Amino acid sequence: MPHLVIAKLLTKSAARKPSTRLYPAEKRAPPKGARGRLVMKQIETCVFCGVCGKKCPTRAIAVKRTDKTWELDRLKCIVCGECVEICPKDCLAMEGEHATAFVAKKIETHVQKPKPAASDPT
Amino acid sequence: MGQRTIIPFGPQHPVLPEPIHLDLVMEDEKVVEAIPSIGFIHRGLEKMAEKKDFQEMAYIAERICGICSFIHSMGYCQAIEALLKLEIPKRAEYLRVIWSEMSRIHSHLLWLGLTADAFGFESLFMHSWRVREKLLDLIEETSGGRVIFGVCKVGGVRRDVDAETLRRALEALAALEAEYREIAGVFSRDASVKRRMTGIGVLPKEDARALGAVGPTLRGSGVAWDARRLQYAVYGELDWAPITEEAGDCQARCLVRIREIFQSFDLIRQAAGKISDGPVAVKVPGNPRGEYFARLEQPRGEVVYYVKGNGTKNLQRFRVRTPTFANLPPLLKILQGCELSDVPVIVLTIDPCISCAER
Amino acid sequence: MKTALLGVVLWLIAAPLVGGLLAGADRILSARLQGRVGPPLLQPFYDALKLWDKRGGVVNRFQNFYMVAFFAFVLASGAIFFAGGDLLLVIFALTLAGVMLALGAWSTHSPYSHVGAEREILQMMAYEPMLLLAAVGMYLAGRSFHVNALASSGIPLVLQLPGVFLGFLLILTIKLRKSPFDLSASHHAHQELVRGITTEYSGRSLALFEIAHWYENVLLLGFVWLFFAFNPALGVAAALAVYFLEVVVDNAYARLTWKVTVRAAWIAAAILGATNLAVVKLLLR
Amino acid sequence: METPLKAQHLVIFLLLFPLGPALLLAAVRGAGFRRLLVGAGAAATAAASVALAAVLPSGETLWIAFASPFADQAVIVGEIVVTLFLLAACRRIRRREAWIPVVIAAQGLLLGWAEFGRDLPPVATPLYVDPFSALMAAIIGIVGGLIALYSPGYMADHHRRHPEEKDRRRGFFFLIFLFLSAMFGVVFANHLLWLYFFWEITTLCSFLMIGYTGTEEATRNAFRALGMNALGGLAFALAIVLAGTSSSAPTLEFARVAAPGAALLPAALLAFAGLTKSAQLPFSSWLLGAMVAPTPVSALLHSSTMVKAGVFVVVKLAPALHGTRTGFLLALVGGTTFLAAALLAVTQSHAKRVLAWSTVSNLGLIVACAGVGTPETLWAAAMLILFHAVAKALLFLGVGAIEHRVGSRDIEDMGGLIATRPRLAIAMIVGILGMFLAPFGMLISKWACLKALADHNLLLAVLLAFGSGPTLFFWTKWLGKLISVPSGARASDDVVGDERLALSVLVLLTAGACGLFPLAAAWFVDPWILGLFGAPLALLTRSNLLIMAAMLGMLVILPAISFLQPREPRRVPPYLAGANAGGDAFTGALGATHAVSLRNYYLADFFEENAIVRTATGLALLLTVGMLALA
Amino acid sequence: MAFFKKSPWLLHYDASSCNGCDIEVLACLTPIYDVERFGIVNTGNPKHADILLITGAVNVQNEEIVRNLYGQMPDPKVVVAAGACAMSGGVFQDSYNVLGGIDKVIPVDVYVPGCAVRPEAIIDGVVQSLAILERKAAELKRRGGSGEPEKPS
Ligand code: SF4
Ligand code: SF4
Ligand code: SF4
Ligand code: SF4
Ligand code: SF4
Ligand code: SF4
Ligand code: SF4
Repeated sequence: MPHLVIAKLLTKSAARKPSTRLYPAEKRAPPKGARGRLVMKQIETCVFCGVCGKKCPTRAIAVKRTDKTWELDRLKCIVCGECVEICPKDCLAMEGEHATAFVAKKIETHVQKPKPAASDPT
Repeated sequence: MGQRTIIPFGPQHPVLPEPIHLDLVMEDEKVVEAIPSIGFIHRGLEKMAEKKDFQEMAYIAERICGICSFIHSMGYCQAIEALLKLEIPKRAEYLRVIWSEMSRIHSHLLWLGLTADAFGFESLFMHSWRVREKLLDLIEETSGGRVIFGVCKVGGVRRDVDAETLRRALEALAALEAEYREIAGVFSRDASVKRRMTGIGVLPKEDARALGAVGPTLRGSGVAWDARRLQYAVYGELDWAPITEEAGDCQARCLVRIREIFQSFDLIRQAAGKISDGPVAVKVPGNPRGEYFARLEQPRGEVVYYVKGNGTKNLQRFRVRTPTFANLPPLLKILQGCELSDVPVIVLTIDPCISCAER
Repeated sequence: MKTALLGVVLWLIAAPLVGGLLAGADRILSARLQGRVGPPLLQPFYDALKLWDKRGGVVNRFQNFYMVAFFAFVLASGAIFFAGGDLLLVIFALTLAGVMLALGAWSTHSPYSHVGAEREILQMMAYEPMLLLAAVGMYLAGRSFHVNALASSGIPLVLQLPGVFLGFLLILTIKLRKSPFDLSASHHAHQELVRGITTEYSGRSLALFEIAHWYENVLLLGFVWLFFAFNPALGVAAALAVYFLEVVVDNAYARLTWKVTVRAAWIAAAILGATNLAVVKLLLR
Repeated sequence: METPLKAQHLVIFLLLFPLGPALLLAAVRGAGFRRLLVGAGAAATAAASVALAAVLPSGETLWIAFASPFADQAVIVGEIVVTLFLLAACRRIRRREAWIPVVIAAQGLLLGWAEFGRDLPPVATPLYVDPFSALMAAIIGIVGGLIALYSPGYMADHHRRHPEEKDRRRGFFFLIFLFLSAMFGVVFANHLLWLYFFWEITTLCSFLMIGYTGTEEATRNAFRALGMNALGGLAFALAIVLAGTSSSAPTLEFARVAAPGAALLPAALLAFAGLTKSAQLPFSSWLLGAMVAPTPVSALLHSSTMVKAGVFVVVKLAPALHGTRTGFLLALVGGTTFLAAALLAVTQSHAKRVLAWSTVSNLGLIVACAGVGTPETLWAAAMLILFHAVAKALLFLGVGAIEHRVGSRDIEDMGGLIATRPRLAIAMIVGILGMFLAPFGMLISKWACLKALADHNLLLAVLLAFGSGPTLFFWTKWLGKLISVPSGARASDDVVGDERLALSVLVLLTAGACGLFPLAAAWFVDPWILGLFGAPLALLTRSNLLIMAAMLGMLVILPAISFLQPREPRRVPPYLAGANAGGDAFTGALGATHAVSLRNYYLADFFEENAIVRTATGLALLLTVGMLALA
Repeated sequence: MAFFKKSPWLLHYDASSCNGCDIEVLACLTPIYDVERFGIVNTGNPKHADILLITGAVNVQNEEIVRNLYGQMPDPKVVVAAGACAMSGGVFQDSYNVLGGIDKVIPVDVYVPGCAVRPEAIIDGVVQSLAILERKAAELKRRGGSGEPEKPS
């Protein structure tokens, strides 16, 4: 029976540069369309309809129309992108970069600045 | 006669990627009895279907398991689509088949690595996974996720793969296949590997049938059954036949998977050659009503999804009969009388995935 | 006497440094063979120093004693060796050390340690004959059981004892805890035994185990050197070459079962070892 | 030939004195008086044997003329009585074993012819003592005495546990002391007829003791022992016929004065007798069967002394066998036995069977040494006899004591003994360490052996190398069992009374023998070798002694250091794959809670008992036949 | 004393995950990510580990096991929860059999988001945990070498 069948592969590997990606020293750009992390791209255009929150399979998003806040609990988000697809105002985006680890739990809150009183009396 | 040795094998055990417990009753190193205990990954998924929107449920179905994740979502969607009498676009069907087969390759490569590790061949594990990473890159490029693809939805798929990406993927696959060939050679020819697998954990053909084995476990015992023969999606339009081995031992199960990887490469090429242009999804009309069984071939064997809808957006019942679940009785049979050092190898050759077995 | 003392002091101080560096080199080479970068060269030292600072726990009061004893006897056996002492005593002291290690695992009454201990002594049973025959072979070829006499005899032991040398390489794989014979405590995590013999050790006693293992490796390479001692520089080169050969072998084999291990080692002793001895005895004397 | 009065008297005292307690013990019933008598008898015997060792002029052999004219007649009458007794005992024999009385009768006839039918010159000095004999006598006196001391308590307990058995303790103690007397006879006899007489008495004692409990199994095993020993006896008788001619008296001297090779046949026959008595393959089975006897009997007859009579005689023959092909084959019988018995010991979990196989194995090593017969190997043989006697007696008595506390002789039931019965466990540990580990006793001898064999008999060196692996295996796993501590193990009833005394002294002796063996070597063995070969032997160089002492010292100091640790380390439960359920229990399959349960390895399907027994017995039989044929 | 940072040994436990995160943890060990670069070894034995890396939501049956494993690790030690499930129960948070994130059972030091969590993210998480490990080691040192036995919870 043949022994050391793997020897060729081993020597080749030893002779070549290791295939390791040296993260975090070298970062690789994620491919287009990769689902890395959900971000609130533009809170300004959000209309606080709450569909994103309703469609989110893990209820990671809480939308408060009254305070004009949009909150994301990243602990819950499964990066599915459902909310991004559903948002009628295209406020949300899925970035290729992954979200980094964190030590303290917190809710990411985005508040819409009160719009300059567009006095349109209709 | 004094006592016997009982080894608590798991739930936390380095050779078990997932928690499961076996009481291994041993004499010297011979396992005279293996008594399992499960439930460490039971997440009550099927019950959740009663509370979740059936479309949202596709995400949860995908997370029945993160290894055959794609096929789980695909099976679930097929079942719902059947209830809805929904014809999905051809292009979507082809993409589903391509992703299915990618999923199979990644799963089998993963398995090869873990098996190598189970018999202490660390470098072989490393190289199997090194090659697998290249496939994961392709998966990420085409679907957006590495292991949770997140592309299947009721009515089709969530994203298209443009022609350019597909072409590059095919090229990359060809290179990958060449690298894989080397690894396959080690598994099928190396003397020490053979020593750890030939004649170990023999499951005779009759037992394989009688105990309800599925997938490579069944085919490794010489039974030519593969659920893809049911011709779901576009498998009917592709040229292939189930792969079998006769010996029924660990080596046979391993060889089945080794050859299936080559077959999957081929299926992807065939599908990419035949794929037609068009939309990748259709609109979902209404809510599901009625019952349906969808049967698909996962890397580990045949999986069955049972869905029952009552016309609301929540399913009334969702059941999954997973391959590992079906392969457990044969496993317990072949564990009896083996050596302790063969336990991990034998356990791995049914490619156990507790995650879907327990849901 | 003075050189003996020097040998002992050198052994005590330099061996762990050399052993640790070798272990580091082993890990890097293994990684490269696997297409990885691997840890820094000094990683084994970092590991040991870290373990030293951990708050280890014990299952019972006695277990640490056995580990200390293991450590001490490894040191003792090397001391005899590098003082130029009697090879058989070196082997006996090393055996004593191995027994202590196994007993430590036994004392914890823990399933994985227990299996590790049983396998450890299975391994010892496997390699003991070949080890003793190697000593006897050196005696036949070199006319002495004493390391200093053998080393200074100028006799190319390896040329007279090629079979013994090969047999020794085989059991060296067992002793170095390398695949295909790493049964009782593998440095890879994915083993059916968890950590086998060291499962219940943590903190300092685990550090002791690691350091003792470095010492042991240097001692074993000392044996290899002895085969080539007629040319000391060649001996060092040969020892290093053998070590790296073992690393490659470690990466090129599946782990075999205890039955295969015992059989292989005994057959090697019976065929390679004993035949070589007979030839030496008949032809050279 | 001048004989210092004292040593001569001591020899005769040792020969005759034990008969006193023997007869008294046969008469008394009272337990208290019996204990007293046994104690006094044992003490006196031991003291006399020590005194003998002390007064014997260093390195000399004393030839002792026995003045009484009745002595020879008494021996002849004794022989006739023993033979008739044995024949009478054979009444109850089964058909298949009908050959046994035939052999015994043949022995008797041969002897009768030798004594009456031929004209042998008288033996001037029927007794003698040399340093080796003195060492052996000291072993018998001290170890035998201790075992005797241990017995009353053990036997009382034994009968409490087995009320169904007939109480034959009077006979038992009679036999113990009779046996001691006979052993001294074997050690001191120069006259072959005398030697034969004592030899037969030990056979008789062994036969009766094995059958002590009177069960069917015991009776069967007793006859098996008798049969094999009778074969040896027949060979012995033949040897006497051949050794004694009209010109030379039948004494053991033939072995040392004759030119090597000249007296080969009688020597080979005597060696054959020795092989049967010391249960070498192919005759080992009787010793295993003998384990049905009460434990003190196993300790005294079947490990530390009687079986040593066999190897003792073989060692004495070494000069005649040295360098001959017969000697070579004899050594191989020993080597084969050493290896095969060690393998067999691995497969046993019954403590007494392990001890029995290890005894056979060690005796094999001694026979091998004797067969080679160089100064170094004889040195090793003598040291082996010493270490083995002390450590094995300790182990047997320890197992007996454990049996009465734990209720089992299975090694698997001795788990955690170090926590539950620390004193007993320490006794066992010392015994086991003495049996196989550096720098202790047996290992020194092995070390010496290996060195000698490398020069003189490579094949044996290889056998020795192979045998040491399994030896290590079975002792270590036993040790491991003793020290494996289940959580929550509490100390409970430990040793008491006479048992404790005997065990403690044996522990000290074993430890002493291990620590002070150079003294034993210097006092007894080196002078003896010097006397035999006319050249000194310097095996124990100072540097090696230093190393051994250092190792021993480490073993003593290390525990001290590690128990002096300033703080108690944190306690954690054992690793149970996360399924811990308190202490060392875990939640197993189907939710059941198990305590950790561990069994040692016995490799029964690797070292197949039957196959090994068959092969080794066949091989040994061939070798034995060859040994006789070549003589 | 900076050696904790240089030699973090980890124990991975799957407290009821979908395998997605687990295989990514394994992928970290393999050539492309090769965390051995940082001295990380996957020990498989709590008694040798410094970092407990948990994936998956804790289900009822795993509660005790997670506690056992954590309790058997020698101090200093840190816990990293990897993946949405381990952080909060993720997609399974509504199930009757799932308790939720790991911090329902044992204290968690670092949270690593993702579903499945990417190998790069795991590396980030482990690197963050090392600072905490060092801090705990220093703390332990300051409390005196007594290392008073911490009760296995
Ligand atoms: S975007 Fe649609 S759902 Fe949201 S507030 Fe406007 S109309 Fe309502
Ligand atoms: S990406 Fe998915 S899980 Fe995350 S917030 Fe959006 S919908 Fe919810
Ligand atoms: S769906 Fe878009 S617009 Fe509506 S609340 Fe969410 S982010 Fe705002
Ligand atoms: S898997 Fe079992 S426990 Fe879970 S929901 Fe289904 S039947 Fe119930
Ligand atoms: S639970 Fe389902 S798969 Fe299991 S036995 Fe019942 S019907 Fe069959
Ligand atoms: S079979 Fe295994 S890999 Fe496939 S879905 Fe089930 S658990 Fe996952
Ligand atoms: S976080 Fe996602 S990928 Fe990870 S275990 Fe949970 S469901 Fe699976």
